[in-house]
Amino acid sequence: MSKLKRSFHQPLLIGFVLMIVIWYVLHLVIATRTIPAPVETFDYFFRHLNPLIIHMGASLLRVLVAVILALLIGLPIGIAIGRRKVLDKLLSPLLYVIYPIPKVAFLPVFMLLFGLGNVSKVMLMLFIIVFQLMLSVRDGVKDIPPHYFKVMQSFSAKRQHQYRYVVLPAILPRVFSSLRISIGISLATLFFAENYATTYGVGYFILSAWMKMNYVEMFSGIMALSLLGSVFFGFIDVLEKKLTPWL
Amino acid sequence: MSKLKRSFHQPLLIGFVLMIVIWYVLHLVIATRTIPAPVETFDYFFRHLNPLIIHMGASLLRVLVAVILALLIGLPIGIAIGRRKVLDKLLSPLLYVIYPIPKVAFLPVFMLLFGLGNVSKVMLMLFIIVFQLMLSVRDGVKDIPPHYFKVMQSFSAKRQHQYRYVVLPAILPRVFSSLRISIGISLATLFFAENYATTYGVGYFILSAWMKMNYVEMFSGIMALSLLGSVFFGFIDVLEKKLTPWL
Amino acid sequence: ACGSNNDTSEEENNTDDASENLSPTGETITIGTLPAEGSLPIILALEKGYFEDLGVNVEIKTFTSPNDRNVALQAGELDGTIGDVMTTAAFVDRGIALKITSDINEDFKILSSPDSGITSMNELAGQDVSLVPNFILEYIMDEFAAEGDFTYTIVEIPSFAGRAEALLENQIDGVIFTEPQAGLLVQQGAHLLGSSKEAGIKGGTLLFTEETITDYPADLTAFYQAYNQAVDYMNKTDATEYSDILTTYQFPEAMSTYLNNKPDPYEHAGVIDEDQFNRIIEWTESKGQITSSYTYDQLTDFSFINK
Amino acid sequence: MKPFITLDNVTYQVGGHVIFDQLNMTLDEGKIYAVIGPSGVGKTTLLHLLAGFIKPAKGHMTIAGDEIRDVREKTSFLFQDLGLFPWQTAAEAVAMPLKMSKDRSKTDTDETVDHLLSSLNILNCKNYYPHQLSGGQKQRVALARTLITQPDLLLMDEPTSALDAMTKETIQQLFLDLQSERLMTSIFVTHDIEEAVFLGDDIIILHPQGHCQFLMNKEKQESLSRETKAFYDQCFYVREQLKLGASKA
Amino acid sequence: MKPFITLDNVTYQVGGHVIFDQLNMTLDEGKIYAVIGPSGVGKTTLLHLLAGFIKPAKGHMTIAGDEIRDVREKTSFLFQDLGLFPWQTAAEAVAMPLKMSKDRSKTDTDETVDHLLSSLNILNCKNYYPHQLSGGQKQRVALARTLITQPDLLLMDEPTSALDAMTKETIQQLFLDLQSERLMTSIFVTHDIEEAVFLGDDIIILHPQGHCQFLMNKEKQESLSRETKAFYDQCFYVREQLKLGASKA
Ligand SMILES: Nc1ncnc2c1ncn2[C@@H]1O[C@H](COP(=O)(O)OP(=O)(O)OP(=O)(O)O)[C@@H](O)[C@H]1O
Ligand SMILES: Nc1ncnc2c1ncn2[C@@H]1O[C@H](COP(=O)(O)OP(=O)(O)OP(=O)(O)O)[C@@H](O)[C@H]1O
Ligand SMILES: [Mg+2]
Ligand SMILES: [Mg+2]
Repeated sequence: MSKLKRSFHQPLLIGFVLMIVIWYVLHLVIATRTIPAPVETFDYFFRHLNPLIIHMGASLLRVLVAVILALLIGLPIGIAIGRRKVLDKLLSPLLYVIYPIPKVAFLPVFMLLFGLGNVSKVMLMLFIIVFQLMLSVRDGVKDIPPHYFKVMQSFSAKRQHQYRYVVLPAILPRVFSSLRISIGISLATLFFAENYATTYGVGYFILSAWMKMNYVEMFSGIMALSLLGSVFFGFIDVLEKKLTPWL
Repeated sequence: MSKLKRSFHQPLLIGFVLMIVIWYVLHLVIATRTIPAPVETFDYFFRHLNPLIIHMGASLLRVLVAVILALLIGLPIGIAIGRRKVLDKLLSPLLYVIYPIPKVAFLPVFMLLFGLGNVSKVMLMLFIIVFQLMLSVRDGVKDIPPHYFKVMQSFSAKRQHQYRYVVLPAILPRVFSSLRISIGISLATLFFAENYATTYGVGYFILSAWMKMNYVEMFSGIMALSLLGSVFFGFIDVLEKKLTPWL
Repeated sequence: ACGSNNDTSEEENNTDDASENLSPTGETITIGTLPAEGSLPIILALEKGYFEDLGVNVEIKTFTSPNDRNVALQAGELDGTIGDVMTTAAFVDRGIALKITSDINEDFKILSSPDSGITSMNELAGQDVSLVPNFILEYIMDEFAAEGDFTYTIVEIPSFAGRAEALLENQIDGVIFTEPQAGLLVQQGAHLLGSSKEAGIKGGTLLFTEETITDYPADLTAFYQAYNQAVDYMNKTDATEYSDILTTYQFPEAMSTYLNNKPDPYEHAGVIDEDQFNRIIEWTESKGQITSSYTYDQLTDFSFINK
Repeated sequence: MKPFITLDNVTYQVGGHVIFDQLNMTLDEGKIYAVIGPSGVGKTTLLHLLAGFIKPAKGHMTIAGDEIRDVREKTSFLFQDLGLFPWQTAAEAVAMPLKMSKDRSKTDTDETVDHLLSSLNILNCKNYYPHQLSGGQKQRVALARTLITQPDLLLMDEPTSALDAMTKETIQQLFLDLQSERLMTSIFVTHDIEEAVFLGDDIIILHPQGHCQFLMNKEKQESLSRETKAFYDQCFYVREQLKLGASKA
Repeated sequence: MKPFITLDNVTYQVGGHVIFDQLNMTLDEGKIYAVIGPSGVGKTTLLHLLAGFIKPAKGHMTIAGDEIRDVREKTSFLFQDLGLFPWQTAAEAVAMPLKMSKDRSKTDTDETVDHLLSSLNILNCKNYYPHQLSGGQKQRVALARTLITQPDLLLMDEPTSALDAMTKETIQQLFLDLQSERLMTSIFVTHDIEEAVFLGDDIIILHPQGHCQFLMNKEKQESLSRETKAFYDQCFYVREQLKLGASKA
């Protein structure tokens, strides 16, 4: 556990220190009110730690639910498309057509179908990340050396065994990679998902600070978001190390 | 060329037909003004083909420039991080911290630095996609069997040769895969990049239709965007087939 | 006298008196607009060439949300914009020197959702009203609430379309919108409960940076001349005649109809009276948007419209 | 002995390159066949045809009377390039076919695996991933994975190419033991003429242009000892036949 | 002959497993060394140490008087698992070392490549990607890639394991021709005792626990013919030594 902890916290620290350095340099060089000083922001951050933690919790939950749902939906569909030529021929073009559509434009539809509450926010995020996940998983499955399937065929392996012994382990590194991207996107998406009918969430916090033109507040929100992201990413790095021991 | 053309147009057609079917079903089932009938939208689309083509052209150019810049920046940095342990230790955490930040929140800084014109729009898109590209490329480079580098080492290959003969071809499929994602994201991002100080671009078109609550117009904009996306994707598919003949 | 004053357009307003002996510099003045009724005179003055005729070089940057406009203003990309008193105060409070130079033609409507059964303002008591807090929308709603002595719940939905759809789908009870959206919503079954104009609430303004005001006074005077010409043009002309301009600036088609059926005419650029101004400033301060109070003189300069 | 496998006018080509042109062959049940021939002649391809991985362009192939349509459950295959998965340790790789085929208890599976690994002398590597194994260890892991189930047809593509002389002999013996325990037909490719003579009941020489020659392995029928003159005479004979084929081509 | 390579008390271990414990060795310039030994004993590891891919935990290693610090430019290596890149055709793979080392003209490069491919009898596969090549063809492509430059030290890990007897002999001859043309020292691993005896000036037997034994290959000094009794006697002798080592372990 302590080893696990170490490998987890140290890079986080490096990331933050570097970010603060860059931030400070930008603050000095650009010298605009829209980039407040790091110290000032930290001060604000720690003085408002309490509400911020609640905001982070709310966002964390939303992102977590969206990501888990995206995995549950995107993984099997992506795998199916990658494995079966027919599905690839049919669904890949559909994905290509749907993928670039800005899902935010469907906010009205989401609101209509899922109300104004958490469901519609989660669904919005889900819709934003799930197609990306499908595409990555599909590409990952297509990259598996065909030879591996021949080996499984030689054991007359049933479909589920092919998935269990080849497809899943083979795409695992890819899944982690695209999980990082999905999480990054969903966190950035909070900015849109949490901008209606809620008063909780880091996205809301940043947005309302932005509208109030309170940049110190906005940057402490952004810090909170980064913190959330790094924790997610750190967790995924650890998980990846654990689950792909052969690499 | 005719073979090239065939492999290109057919799936596009499938994608569109499927999309229209789904759209029609949603239109019928949800029965809301916010999802207009496909026929009606097509009618509008073709009647307004002329302005739409100009909007598409403007967006195409912006996305193209952003994607090319993202490649020029993200590819070398991603490769460097993937190859050099020190850089990985230093920059990966920074990426983790920066990646989830909603770049749209920095619009003031972008406007300040790059004005209201195309430069700031392209920079915004660039900033949104470049980190994702770096992360994917990094992951791709890390996935290259270490054995390949030993082979190159056995030839006392210089750094540039390692890149030329191993790294680039090895990550090519990944680069295509994440190029698709980048393009998807930048197209969706047009929605935010083209909502100030411009009257051209599909993003602007959709957004202004949205504000006018003209859903037929909005959906024809979305159709234009999808069309743009599919053309991009189809092009990438063809390019991928050409450039990775060993797969 | 203005050297380049060779206009042969609308005679009636050809008040060539321009007390200053300065002529417009012709430097580009960048103005931010929103697809709202208040921007129309500026857009028409540009498109009809009134600015050019008077030798003022106006460039319009269109924004789809007030937020983006604010961002551009902070980035120093705009010399002036349409906005409101509280926005001006908030900017000044954050160290960006601006002044209100006139009002704008603007009318906010309070609407209730089709199935809510709410047909009068007071029925909004205790109901969910969607608006963007801290700005003019909340102020106007607060004024109505104070008038009717009721309270309401805010459901924050910044996106125009999100708010509109939430209303039409009865997910919220009330909403506050300007034209042209308000008219569209009424067409679709929303109930009209009140209008800021009728209630005499005025918060919308045109504002310019301090720099523009000191450096280009003649340009601003000419700007308002052209603005008023455009208002006259609008009052005289059937909107269908300039519908292509409306389309270019992404106004919905219903805008023409609205303009033609509008009971009262558009007004020349005018002032925000001091009383109204102070009420808004007080409200803004109570919302924590500004840290200190500002006086009428600090934030306004109506000298350019007093021809 | 009854015929187990028949090839009837089998034609196969890949990338415009005809590998077999009207190949005919009958193989008996329970026998061991050694396939030898120059590199690139199509030995691997022949095995893949028999396994059902690829389909002939023309002609018919039957195993136990049934047309080969798909991969048979009772055929086991050892790939020339092994096909070990980077994510499976030696023990996991060998246990996989057992886990897939039936519900054995875990301890039963573990015991069977351990037993086979130790007869192949690689029990000490059981928890190694492929990249931690030496070439010969990898080959033995792949071999164990092929042998762990009880097939009636065993197809092996150069099963001992990466093994030293001593290990090779151990494994040849293990193979002969298995062959006598189980009723199975085995076909293996080898480049080692002595191995072909030592193990094969019949030797199939594949010549270029898909011409194929059967040699009854007299030596094998008489004695299993490598130490006789007859054994080396037979090796010499096979060698001559190979050379002859090459020079004719 | 002067010493070219020296190993001085070299210790190497991987994953807690000691492979060499204080190994000492001196190899002369211009000679051919054959390394044999049981699977997993550390033959590949020894070659990797000599190539400079891995560093010993203790001890010193020099080549031509210089401590081995990194991979030397004039060392060529053939990997046991070949290490062909899926994205290079045979011709591209073989041309790569030439393209990297100097600015030859394209036609010059192409000619050199074609010539080598045809002496290895794989010119017909020059535009094939690895997955289109048979096992032995792949091995020959990798071999060609190793031989195309002009090294002073050639390290080859089982260069002929996937080749049939005839092809193997062709390549052995090619190798001897190259060796006499160039002044180079060659060390190769093989499981084929006859190959070791035929090619090696000296034979190095690696025994378990990293114990290593040098055999002067008398036969090689006397005659190159495989057809003599002395040749087979020598093979038999090497075999006995191998067995002895295995039984002692
Ligand atoms: N996809 C392909 N495209 C073109 N030619 C191919 C393809 N696959 C295999 N071949 C060719 O088919 C021939 C037979 O290959 P095969 O692997 O069966 O040979 P082999 O007898 O097993 O040789 P080895 O002893 O070297 O393993 C080879 O010449 C090879 O180049
Ligand atoms: N990363 C590793 N972790 C643990 N053990 C390893 C690792 N890499 C190699 N080994 C062990 O080192 C030993 C020597 O391996 P090496 O590849 O040198 O053997 P070899 O003599 O070439 O065998 P072969 O003839 O089978 O190729 C083997 O027993 C192998 O299991
Ligand atoms: Mg083969
Ligand atoms: Mg080895």
